[in-house]
Amino acid sequence: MIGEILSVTFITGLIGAMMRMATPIIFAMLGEIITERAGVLNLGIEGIMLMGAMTGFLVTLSTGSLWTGVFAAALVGMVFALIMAVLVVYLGLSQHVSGLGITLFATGLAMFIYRLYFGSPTVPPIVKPFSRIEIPLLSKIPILGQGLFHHYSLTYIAVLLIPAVAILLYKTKVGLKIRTVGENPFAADTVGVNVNLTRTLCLVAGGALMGIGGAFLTLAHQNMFLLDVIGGRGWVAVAMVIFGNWDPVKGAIGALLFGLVDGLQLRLQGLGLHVSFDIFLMIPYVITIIALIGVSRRASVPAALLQPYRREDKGG
Amino acid sequence: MPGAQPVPDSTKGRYDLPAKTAANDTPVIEMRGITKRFLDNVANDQIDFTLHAGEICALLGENGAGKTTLMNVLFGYYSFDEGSISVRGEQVALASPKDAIANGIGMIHQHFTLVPTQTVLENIVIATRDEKRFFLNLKGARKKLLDIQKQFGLYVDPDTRVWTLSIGQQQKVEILKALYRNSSVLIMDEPTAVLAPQETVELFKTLRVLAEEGRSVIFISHKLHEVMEISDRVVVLRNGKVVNQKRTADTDVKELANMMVGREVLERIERQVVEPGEPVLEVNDLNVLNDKGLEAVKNFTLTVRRGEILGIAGVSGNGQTEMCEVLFGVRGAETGTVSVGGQPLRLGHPLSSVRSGLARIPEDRIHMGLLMDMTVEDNLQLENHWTGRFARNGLRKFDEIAANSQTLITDYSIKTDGKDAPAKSLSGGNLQKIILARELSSEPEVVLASQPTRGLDVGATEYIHQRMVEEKVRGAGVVLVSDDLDEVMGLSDRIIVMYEGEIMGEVAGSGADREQIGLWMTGVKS
Amino acid sequence: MIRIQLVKRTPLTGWYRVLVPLLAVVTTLVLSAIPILIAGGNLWQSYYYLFYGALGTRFNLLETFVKASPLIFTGLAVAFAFRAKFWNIGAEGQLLAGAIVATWIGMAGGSAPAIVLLPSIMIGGFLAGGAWAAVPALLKTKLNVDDVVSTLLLNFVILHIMGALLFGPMQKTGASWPISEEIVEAARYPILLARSRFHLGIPLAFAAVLVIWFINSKTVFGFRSRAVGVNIHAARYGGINTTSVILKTALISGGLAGLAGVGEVAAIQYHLLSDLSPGYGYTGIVIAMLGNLHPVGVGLAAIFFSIINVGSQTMSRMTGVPSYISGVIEGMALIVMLIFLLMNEYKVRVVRK
Amino acid sequence: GSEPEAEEGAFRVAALYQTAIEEPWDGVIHQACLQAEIDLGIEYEFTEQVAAADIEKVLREYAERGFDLIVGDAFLAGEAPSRRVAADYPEIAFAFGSEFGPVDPNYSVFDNWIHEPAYLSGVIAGMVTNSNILGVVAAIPINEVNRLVNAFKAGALSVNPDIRVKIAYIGGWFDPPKAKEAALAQIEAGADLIFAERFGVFEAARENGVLAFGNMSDQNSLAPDTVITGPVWNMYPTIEYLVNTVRAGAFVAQDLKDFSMMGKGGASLAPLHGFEEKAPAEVITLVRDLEAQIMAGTFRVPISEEQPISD
Ligand SMILES: Nc1ncnc2c1ncn2[C@@H]1O[C@H](COP(=O)(O)OP(=O)(O)OP(=O)(O)O)[C@@H](O)[C@H]1O
Ligand SMILES: Nc1ncnc2c1ncn2[C@@H]1O[C@H](COP(=O)(O)OP(=O)(O)OP(=O)(O)O)[C@@H](O)[C@H]1O
Ligand SMILES: [Mg+2]
Ligand SMILES: [Mg+2]
Repeated sequence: MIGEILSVTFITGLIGAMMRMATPIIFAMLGEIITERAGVLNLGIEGIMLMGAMTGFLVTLSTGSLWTGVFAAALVGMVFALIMAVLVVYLGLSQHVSGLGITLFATGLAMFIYRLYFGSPTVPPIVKPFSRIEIPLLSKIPILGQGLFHHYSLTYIAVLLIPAVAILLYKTKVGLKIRTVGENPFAADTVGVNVNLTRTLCLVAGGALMGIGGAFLTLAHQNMFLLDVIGGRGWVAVAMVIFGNWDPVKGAIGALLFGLVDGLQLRLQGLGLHVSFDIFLMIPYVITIIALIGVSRRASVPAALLQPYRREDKGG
Repeated sequence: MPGAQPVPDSTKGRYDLPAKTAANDTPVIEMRGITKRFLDNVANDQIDFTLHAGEICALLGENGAGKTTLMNVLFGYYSFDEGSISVRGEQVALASPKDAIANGIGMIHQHFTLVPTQTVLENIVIATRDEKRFFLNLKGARKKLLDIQKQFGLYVDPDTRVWTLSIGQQQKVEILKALYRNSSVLIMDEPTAVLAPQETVELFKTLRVLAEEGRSVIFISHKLHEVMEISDRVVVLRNGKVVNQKRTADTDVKELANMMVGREVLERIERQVVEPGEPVLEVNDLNVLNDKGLEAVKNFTLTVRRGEILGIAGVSGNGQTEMCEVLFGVRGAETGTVSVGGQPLRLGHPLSSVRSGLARIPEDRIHMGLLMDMTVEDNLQLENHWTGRFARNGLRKFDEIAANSQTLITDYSIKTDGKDAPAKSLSGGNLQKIILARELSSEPEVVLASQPTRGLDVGATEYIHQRMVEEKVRGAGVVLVSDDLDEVMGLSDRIIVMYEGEIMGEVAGSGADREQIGLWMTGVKS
Repeated sequence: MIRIQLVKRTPLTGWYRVLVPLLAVVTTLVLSAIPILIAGGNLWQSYYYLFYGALGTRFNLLETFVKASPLIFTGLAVAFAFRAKFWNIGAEGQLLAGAIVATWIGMAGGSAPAIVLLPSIMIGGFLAGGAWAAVPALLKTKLNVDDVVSTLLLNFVILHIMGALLFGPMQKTGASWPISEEIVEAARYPILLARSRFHLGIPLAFAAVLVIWFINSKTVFGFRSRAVGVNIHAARYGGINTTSVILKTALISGGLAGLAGVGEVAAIQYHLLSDLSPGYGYTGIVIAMLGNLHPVGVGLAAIFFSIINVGSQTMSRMTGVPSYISGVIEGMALIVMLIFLLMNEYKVRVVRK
Repeated sequence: GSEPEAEEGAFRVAALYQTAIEEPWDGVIHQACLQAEIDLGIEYEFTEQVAAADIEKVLREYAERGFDLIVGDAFLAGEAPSRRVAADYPEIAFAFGSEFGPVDPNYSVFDNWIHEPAYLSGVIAGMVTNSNILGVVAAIPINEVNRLVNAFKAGALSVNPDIRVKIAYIGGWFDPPKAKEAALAQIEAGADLIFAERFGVFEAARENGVLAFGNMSDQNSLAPDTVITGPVWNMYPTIEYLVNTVRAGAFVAQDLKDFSMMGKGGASLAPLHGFEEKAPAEVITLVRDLEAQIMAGTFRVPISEEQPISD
C-alpha cells in the first residue's frame, strides 16, 4: 500500500486533485479576504457561490458561451454582495445574521429558479464544460508537470489572483485604504476615505469572486448543476481566511492544504482500508483545526470587523 | 472668488503658504450660529466662532461643553442643524472630512486615528490624495516625510509599526499626518493630555513655527497653564454656548477656570501635613516585561506608608504603566513581591489585587476600568458583585445593590440619568467618579491612581485631587502616577522619578526642585 | 449623488413597537408576491395557505410549536454564547452531540422507568452538547484558536463521527442505512396533547427561556458572562475568571443545543439518523440575532420563524409553487424584519448632495 | 381561499421525497408518476426535499386532503412517520420505498431491485476491461447501493476472475465534484471502467477517455461516447399496478419487489446506443443471452447486501 502511495501517478494525481479541489475555495477565500479586510464578514458566501454556480450554468446553457456564464456568475455575485452592502454597510445591520439571511435567501432562490426553468427532467441538463489546458514545456516536468500545469483556465486564474490580491492589498493606495477601513474606519474617514463606499466596493469585488468560485464547479469541474454542489465549500473558505490570518498567500496555502487532504482521503478510500469512509471524510476538517492551533498565536483579525460605521454614533 | 485666498496647492509638495499679512483681515474660518443637536441634547447652541491666519486660538470648557462637537462640525465630520461655515470668506458645505481637507483644514482628534498594525509611513501616506497613481509610492513619501520631520523637528522612525510607539510618539505621528497634508488650519483636540512636559514643550515649538508661517491652530486643552502659554486668544464654552472670549494676554488661569465652571475653582489643593504611619504597600525587587517582551521595570523597590502621597513622575512609557499593571493584577512579573497591608499579592491574579485592600484607578479607564456598554450600577458592581453583601448562593441581591448604587451616586455626585443609564452616556469626569466610588467606598488601605486626571476638566480634576488628599488624611497610603509634573509636585509628600523602568531618584514633595526632577525624567543622573 | 443616512431617533415606544414587526410581516408578504407570481401561483390562495399551514388548524398550530421547540433551544444556545462574545457557530454540531448521547442512553435504557430515563437523556444530552462546545472554548481560551472557525469546522467533524457511529457500533442490527435502534418507550418524551406531536420538549423550551432569562438577569454568573462579553479586559481586571466564565458559558450554550438534539430524538424520530437536523443549529444563529440575544426575543423570533417555515411549505404544496420558495420567503422575512427593527432606533434620511 | 378540490372521481396521487428530485432514486418514482398522469389520467402532486422532522406533517396534510394513494421514500427518517400516518388513515393506500416489510391493511413497500442489470453491466465490464481494474463511485454503503455494487462485481468476476474493484463513497447523495475526484483517483489507480452510482463521474471518465456505466436511468445523453449502459429502474409498473388495484378496490398491503425486477419490466439494462456495434460481438451475445435467461426465470442473480470494500 505504501508503494501505491509513493507511486508517481499517485503523487501526480494527488497534486492535480489538490489544485482542482482548491480552486473554488481560493476564489471564494480571496473574495472573503478582500471583504473582511475592509471590515465586513460576508457569511452570504455559501449562498452567493450557489447562485453563481446556478447562474453560470443557466447562462452558459442558454448562450452556449462558457465565458458569458462565468461573467454572469460574477455579476450575480456582485448583485447579492450589493444587497449585503445595503444591509450591513448602509443600514449597519448585524453582519452575522445578514450574511446567513443572504445564504438562506440565495440558496432558496437558486433552486427555485432552477426548478422553474428546468422542471423535473429525467436526467439533469448539461453543458459542454471548460476543457483543461496543458501549458507547453512546464507540463512536461516529471511528476509535477501534469499535476500543476494541466488545468482549467479558471484554475490558472485563481492561482494568478493570489499574488494579484496580495499586491492590491499591500502595494497599492487602494489596498492601504481598504486595510485602514477595516482596521480603523474612523481614521480612514478623517483622511477623506469614503468608508462606506470602500466597504461596498470590496463586498462587490468579493461577491464577484465568490460567484466565479461557484461557477467553476458547474462549468469546469462539472458540467451540471445539482442542489448541493457547493457542499460547504463556502464555509471552508471562511475558515481558510482565518487560517491564513487574512493574508491571501497564507489563505491560499490553507486552501491548497485542504484540497490536498480532500484529494488524499478519496484516494485512500480506494486502497481498501477497513475504516469507515466517514473517518476519511472527516480528515480535512480535523487537519484544518489542528493547523489552526499552530497559526492562532499571532492571529490578527481586522480590528473593525463586524462593526458598522456610523459617524455620529457615540461609543460604538 | 475675489479676495479669498487660494487653497494651498498640496500637489506642489512644498510648504510655503500665503504670507502672513496683517492687513488681510478676512478670517480663515468663520462659523456663524452653529447649532448641533443629538436627539434632544443640544451640544452646540448658536455658536459663533472665527479664526484668523497665524492665530493660535484655545477652546476651553468643561467636559461635555461641546468643544469636540464644534470641531467635528468644522471638520465636516458631523452634520449640523443650523448655521453656516465660511472658509477664507467663502461659504462652504462641509459634508465630510474630505471637503474640510480640501479646504485646508486638518484635525488631530481627541482619540487617535492611527492604525496600530500599520507602519508610521503607511499611516501617513494614506492621508494624501495628491498623486493619481495606483501603486503606493512609499519611497517618495518617505523622502517628503523626512523633509517635514527635519523642518519641524518631529522625529519618528517611518518604518516602525504604530503599536510599538509610546503615546507621545503616536501623537507626533498624528501631527505629522496633518502637516504632511499641508493643512493651513490645524485643529488639535487635547493634544497634550497624553504628553510629557518635554514633549509638550516640543509641540509648542512646532505650533509656534506653524503660526509664524501663517497657519492657524485651534487648541483644546484642560491644562490652563498651557493655554496661557501657547494661545493668542481663548474662547470658552459652557453647556454648548460661547460664554466668553478674550485675548490671552488679558486674562489669567483663575479667571479662565471660573469662566468655564461658573464658580470659584481651587487652582491648587492645600497641602495637608499628616504624620506618616506604618508601611502599607511594599514592592520588592520587581522586574517586569512589557508586551514586546522587553524589560520594562527593573529592580523596582518601593515602600509607601499610611498617610502619605507618593508621587511617581516620569515621561510616559518608562515602565509606569507596566508597574501599575502588575499591582493591578493584570500583568505578571518576572521576579519580585508586592504586599498590601502586610498581605502578599498573587501577581498576575486580578482577584488577589481586588481583595487586597488596594484601590485601583487605571490609566486606561475606558478599556480596562469600565464596561462602557453596561450601566452605571453594573460598573459600580464590577469588583464586588460576588461578595456576601451583594449576592447569596449565586443570586444577586438587587435591593442591596440598588441602595448601594444610589448612595454612591449621591456621595460622589456622579452626574447621570440614574443608576441604569449606560456608562457610555457619561462624561469623562463622571466616568472617573464611577471608578473612584467603586474603589474608595470600601476604605482601601492603599490607593494606586494612574493618570487619574488625564483628559478631565478643571472641576473634575479639582474633585479628584481633593479625594486623594482625603484618602491620605484618612490614613491610606496613596500612590499617584502621572505625566503631569504640576500635578505630582502639587500633591505629593514624596516624589520618585522613573526612567527606563528604574527609579532615578527621590525627593521630598514640598520644595522639590523642578529642574532636578526634569533632568531625572530625561535620564540624567546627578 | 444621493446618500442614505441613518439618524438616531428617540426609541419608539408602546404601540409602535408592536406595529413595526407587523409592518415587517406585511412587507414580507408583499415581496413574496414576486416569486409566487413568477411561478404562476395564485396570490391570495398563497397567502391564505401560508397562514393556514402554520395556524389554520389545531394540528397545524401545534406543528408550528413542534418546529419552534428545537429552534428555541438552538436560538438560546447561540444567544447565550454570543452574549459573552463566544462566537458559537457550532450549535448544529452540539445538537448532534446531544442527540447521539441521548440515543445511546435511550437505547441502553432497558426496563428503567421513565422517571429515571427522561432526566437521564436530558442530562446526558445536555452534557454531551456542552462537552462538544467546551472543545472550541478550550481551544479559544488556552490556545487562542478563533472560535468562529473551530465551532464551524467541528460541525462537520461530528457529522462524520455520527456517520461512523451509525455505520458502526450504533447501527440498527440488520439495517444498512445510517440509523440506530429505536430508543425504549420510557425514554420518549410524552405527547402532551392527543392527536398531535405536541411533546414535552415544547414546554421545556419555554422553560429554558425563563431559566436563561433568570440566569442572565438575576445571577452572579449572568453578570459575569455579560461583563466578559462587553469588555473582556475590564472583566478580567475586575477579578472575574474570564476563562472559567467562557467555559461555563460554552457548557450551557452547548447544553441547550444538545437539548434540541434530545428533543428531536426523544419526541420526533425515536432514533438517531444522519439527517436528524435540517440545519436547526444554523437557523439558531439567525433566531438569536433576530431576538436581539434576549431569551424572550429568542422565543418570539423562533415562533415567528416557525410560522414562516411551516406556512410557506404548506403554501408551496397547495399552490404548486416549487418548495424552495420557503427558503426564499424565510430569507426575505429575516432581512425585512431586521430592517424594520432597525427603525425602532433610527430613521432613514435621504440626503441629496 | 379554499382548497383546490379535484374534479369528481379523479384519482389523486401524492408523493413525498426526502431529497430533491434530481436524486435518481426519487427521480425514478417522480418520472413514473408523471407518466401515470398521462397514461392513467391520475392527478399528481409532490413535495421534494422534506426534512426528517417535517415528514409527518407533510404526510398528514396529504392524508387529510384525501388523496387516494400516497407514495414516496421511507428510508431512514420516513419509516416511522409514514407507517404511523398510514395506520391513522386505513382508507388511503400508502406505498413507500423501504428496506422493511409491508403492514396490513394499507402500507405497501417497494425498492429498486436492479441488481440484475447491474450484474449484466458487470459482465460487460469484466469482458471489456483491459486493465482488469474497475472503479465504483457510490453514495453511501446502504443495502440499495451495496446490492448494485456487489452484483456489478459478481457479474464482472463471473467472466473474468482477475478483476479488482476499487470503491469510493462520497458520503452523500449529491457532491459531483467529489464524485469526479474519486473517479479520477480510480482512473489514476488503473481503472478503465467505472460504475457511476452517483452523478459526477462521467466528466472524469470523458476527460480521460475511460468508459463508464450510469445508474437508475438511461444516462447516455450525459456523455454519449463515455456511457456504455447501466442498470435502469422503472417504477411505472409498480405505480400502474398500485393505481389499478386501488381503483378496483383490490389494494392489499404487500412487498412490491417483483414489480421492480426485470421480469415485470421494472428493471432493465439501459440501451447500449453506440456500443451495440462497437463492443465485441461475443459480449453482446453473452449479455443478451443472460438477459433472456433472467427474463425466463432460469437464471437468478445472487443478492448480496454486504458492504463491499476496495480490492
Ligand atoms: N456622537 C454623539 N452622540 C450623542 N451625543 C454626543 C455625541 N457626541 C457628543 N455628544 C454629546 O454632546 C455633548 C458635547 O460633547 P463634546 O464631546 O463636544 O464635549 P467636549 O467639550 O469635547 O468634552 P471633553 O472635554 O470631555 O472632550 C455631550 O453632552 C456629549 O455627551
Ligand atoms: N470575583 C470574585 N472576587 C473575589 N472572590 C470571589 C470572586 N468570585 C468568587 N469569589 C470567591 O470564591 C468563592 C466561590 O465563588 P463562586 O463559586 O461563585 O465562583 P465561581 O462560580 O467558581 O466563579 P469563577 O467563574 O471565578 O470560577 C466565593 O464565595 C467568593 O468568596
Ligand atoms: Mg472633547
Ligand atoms: Mg471559581
